[in-house]
Amino acid sequence: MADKLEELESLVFAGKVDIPNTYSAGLVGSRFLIELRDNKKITGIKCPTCNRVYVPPRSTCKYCFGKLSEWVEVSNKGTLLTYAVAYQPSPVQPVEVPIAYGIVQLDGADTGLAHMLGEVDPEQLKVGMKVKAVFKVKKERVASILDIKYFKPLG
Amino acid sequence: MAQEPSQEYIHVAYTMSRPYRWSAGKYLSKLYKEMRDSKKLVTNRCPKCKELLWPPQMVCGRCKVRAGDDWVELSDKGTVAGYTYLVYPLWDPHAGKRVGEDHPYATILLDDGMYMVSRLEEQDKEKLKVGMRVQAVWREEGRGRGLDEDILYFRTIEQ
Amino acid sequence: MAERVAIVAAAQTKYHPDRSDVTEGELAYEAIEKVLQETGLTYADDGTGIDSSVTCSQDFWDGRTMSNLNIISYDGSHLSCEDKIAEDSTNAVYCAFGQILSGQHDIVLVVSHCKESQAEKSIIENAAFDPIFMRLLGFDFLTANALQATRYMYKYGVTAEQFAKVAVKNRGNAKNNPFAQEPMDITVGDVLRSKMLVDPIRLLDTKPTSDGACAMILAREEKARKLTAKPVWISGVSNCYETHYLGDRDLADCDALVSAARRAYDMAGITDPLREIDVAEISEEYSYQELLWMEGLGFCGRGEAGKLIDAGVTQMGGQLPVNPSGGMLSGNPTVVAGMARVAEAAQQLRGEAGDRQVPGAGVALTHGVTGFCGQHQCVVVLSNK
Amino acid sequence: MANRVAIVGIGQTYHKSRRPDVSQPEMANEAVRAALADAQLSMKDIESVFFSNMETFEGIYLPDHGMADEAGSFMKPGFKIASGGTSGIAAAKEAFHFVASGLFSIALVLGFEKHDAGDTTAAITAATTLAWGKGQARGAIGEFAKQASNYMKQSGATEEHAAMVRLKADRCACRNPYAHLRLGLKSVEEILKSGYLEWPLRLLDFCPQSCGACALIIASEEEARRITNKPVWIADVVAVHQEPFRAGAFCDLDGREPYSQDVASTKLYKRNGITNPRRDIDMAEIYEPSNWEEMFLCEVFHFCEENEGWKLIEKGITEIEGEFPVNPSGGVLATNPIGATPTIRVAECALQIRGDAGEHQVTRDVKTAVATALGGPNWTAMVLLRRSL
Repeated sequence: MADKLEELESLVFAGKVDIPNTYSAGLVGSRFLIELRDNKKITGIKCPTCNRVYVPPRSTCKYCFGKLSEWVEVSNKGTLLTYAVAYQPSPVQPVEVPIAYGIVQLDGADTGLAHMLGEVDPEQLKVGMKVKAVFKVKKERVASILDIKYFKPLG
Repeated sequence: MAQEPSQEYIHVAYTMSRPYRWSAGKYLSKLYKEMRDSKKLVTNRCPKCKELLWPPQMVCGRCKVRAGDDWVELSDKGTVAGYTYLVYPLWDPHAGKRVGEDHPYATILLDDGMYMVSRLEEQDKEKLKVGMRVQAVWREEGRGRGLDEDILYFRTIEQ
Repeated sequence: MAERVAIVAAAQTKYHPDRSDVTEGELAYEAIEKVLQETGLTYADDGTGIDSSVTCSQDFWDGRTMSNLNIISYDGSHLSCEDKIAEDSTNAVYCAFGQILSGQHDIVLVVSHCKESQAEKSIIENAAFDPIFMRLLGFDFLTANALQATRYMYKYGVTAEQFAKVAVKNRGNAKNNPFAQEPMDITVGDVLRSKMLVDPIRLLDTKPTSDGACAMILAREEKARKLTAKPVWISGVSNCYETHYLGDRDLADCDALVSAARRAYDMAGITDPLREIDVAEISEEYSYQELLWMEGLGFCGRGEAGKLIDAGVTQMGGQLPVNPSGGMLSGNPTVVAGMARVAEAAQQLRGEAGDRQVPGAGVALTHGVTGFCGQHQCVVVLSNK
Repeated sequence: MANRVAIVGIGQTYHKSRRPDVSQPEMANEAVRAALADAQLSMKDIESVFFSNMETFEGIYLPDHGMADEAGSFMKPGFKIASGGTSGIAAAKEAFHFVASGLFSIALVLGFEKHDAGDTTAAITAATTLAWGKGQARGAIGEFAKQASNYMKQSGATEEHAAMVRLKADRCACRNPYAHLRLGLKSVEEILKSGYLEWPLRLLDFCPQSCGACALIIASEEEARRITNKPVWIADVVAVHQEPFRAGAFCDLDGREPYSQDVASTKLYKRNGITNPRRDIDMAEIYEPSNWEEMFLCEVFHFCEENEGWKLIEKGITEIEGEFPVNPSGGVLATNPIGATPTIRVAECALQIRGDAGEHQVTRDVKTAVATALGGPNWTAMVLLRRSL
């Protein structure tokens, strides 16, 4: 045992943690995703007490803790609340960089929906601009948030 | 939108393997290198309670003092303290797949008094006994990849 | 609260881009050993020593379920009490504070560790996003925070130059901090010319990959006075959860921080933070965050933090030096960052901060954040009186 | 002196293998609503929320952040505990500290786990890394299989005794509408026919993977007396952790190392004037991942003498009608959403003390009960509950 501990180089073990996951969308999430897939419609859920329409929908209102069940269809058009353009690639991105991300407040909703932006020059992006949802074609829609391909500038 | 809630439930399947680079630190590395280069188990001794630590480490958990650099070679013989064998292959998060195991595996009380989990060479379940004497069978070319790699399994030896 | 709780010792490792020479436990022990030596304490639950430990780490960063498995021997909790918090480590300080005030424990060791170098940041951070509506879009904290930065600039007219000034100030301050990882002499131009990662965030607006650990010992007043001549009192502390969905709130505001700060200030009896606080250590993982969090902390009105940096209020020698340590931008690991802030502030209040000392500092504000866009905020107010 | 602290609200979900009808936050929400209904409080009354969950089971980093709306923690203080299997009591322990200290008057504890999102055994195996421990653990199953073979050898217990424990658990679970596995098992023989997972641990010897959540509302004395006429007092809490591989985790044959259960319970009993646990405590809800473990745990918690845990089941002492009921809820053998499992132990003890356990209310009057958690490499957390202080 000749090596002095302080002179010893530590071994490093490269590996991974790899456990597949499957997430239940639940009743509310499923209904939202099915509407995307089957009808290209974006739906929200309304709190009758607070008079807010939530997109994405959820089953509890964070302000009054009421149970939510009143579905409303919101427009597939809305206003860009903020944006960012990713130039840095990462393993979690669904498409190639650059990716423009945005938060869109759809007409009829009181919250914004985070998604990607497309068919737009990043230089042209502006908070407040009008955008609309572009859906994937029917056979590519699988009841996923990615059934919306991205939002693109209106007009 | 007055229809009844859908009964179809959506699941989002998501697999994202997370890569890591785990360091063994100097103390474990010393053990692994001795295993690789000399087919020897070694560990360090606490300067206060004089007990052998296992695995080798920087601090004695019992005495809460730095354990230092007092190394001892260990016997690779021991006694089976408990054993079990896998019936269904289980998901191995480090392999990212289901992995079966041909060999039973056991907690072995090494002759120097520490516990070690390893495979047993003996595959005949009738011959497995708590209390049986075993000795490490070393991989011919050491890999320095830890206990599980450089010790193939423990072989039954005479009392 | 009849009782008071003090920090009696605090220590950090030097922060480093890659500590693959040590395990997490060995890394943590570098800091733990210092506080044990400083106080002469050992672990004992008979009233004579440390009677509990609170550790803070994240399973996803350590790459193992139960990341506290690594450090049981090192934090002294073998056959004794340990609790593991899984937020930023300011919350571990908060937890230990509660344990002591409850009468359950007298002296608590608080430890946090993280080795960012051993894991893939974007994959871990992506797993924090709701798996149904957000995760598949490929968000990590950098992209989500960039959305916040854009919104902040839009709503209040804060500029990229002002963000860059934070990066310049903090990396410059780091030159006086022996624990800092990346002290730098840079200009606003350097920041604005650095690589664009996610517009509007550039490379020098972000912190480097960092490994490190922090340890401190908290004690109730009676014990604290025996352990040190320079106790640093926790005079106010609170934390707060924000809503998860990015579009549920105006990202240019940080209501959870406002709420956490209000409760901490009430406890500490602070009514005018800018006037009453002498030094602030704020967790700014991105340069824009120092400005946004300053607004949440009530140092100025909403949208006014840009003016404070322009006026030099937050630089060394200004009315309120912010991050004399160099902050997160100069290199702290996530999880550990909050405790690094507390440890730095404790040194300030003991007058032991060396070249980065703020003269006469008596009251310090420290802050920790967990998650993207300020999902969870924690505020700790410290005082040396 | 610190404030007295009581449990004033208890809620749990129904526990199932799969819950496609709810997302993880929605599942947790069910327990929160149940606890609020039990306490007749609204979310506005809750000042802080303490979470218990283990991220790797569901592969969600910072899961508490994703459910701020559903857990009611939005704009409230709190944090998450993640100390493995003990988390669900550790979170209650922190809530106890924060209320006892006067920092909060009313706090919520929320334990949850949605095991249908991942692979539980794999996630437990991931407690090891390639650098140390690979091959040390085949999830919890391997550990408890070894523990079982040890216990058999050491105590003289037989597979029949283990089967009797499972039979008791199932009889109890069948009386508890919230329990996950309610199999209607009829005989020891039926259990001995179930296949081995890992010898000598049979499929029916081991706990299931459940989706579920459990919430507790914890209040200061002043608030507790206002909220309910049946407060359940938290007399004391304790946690003891242990170095992972020193004692070979679950089998220390030469007895050099004390067990964390022994250290924790000795401390808890001493602090609370309990000299004879079997006499001074009326029942226990313990975290027994396997029926073998239940027999062993009864010994290290000092409910009986060493190597006599199996005699408790043989003599019917731990039955619902027995002298010292253990896990009248059906226990972990019936229901195991890991982040919630210890929280459920506390909840079930509190229900028994209140006399509100319904069909599975034990025969004897419960004035004092102990809830325990088991996690990591044999870590222990305990809560002592009393009807009056």
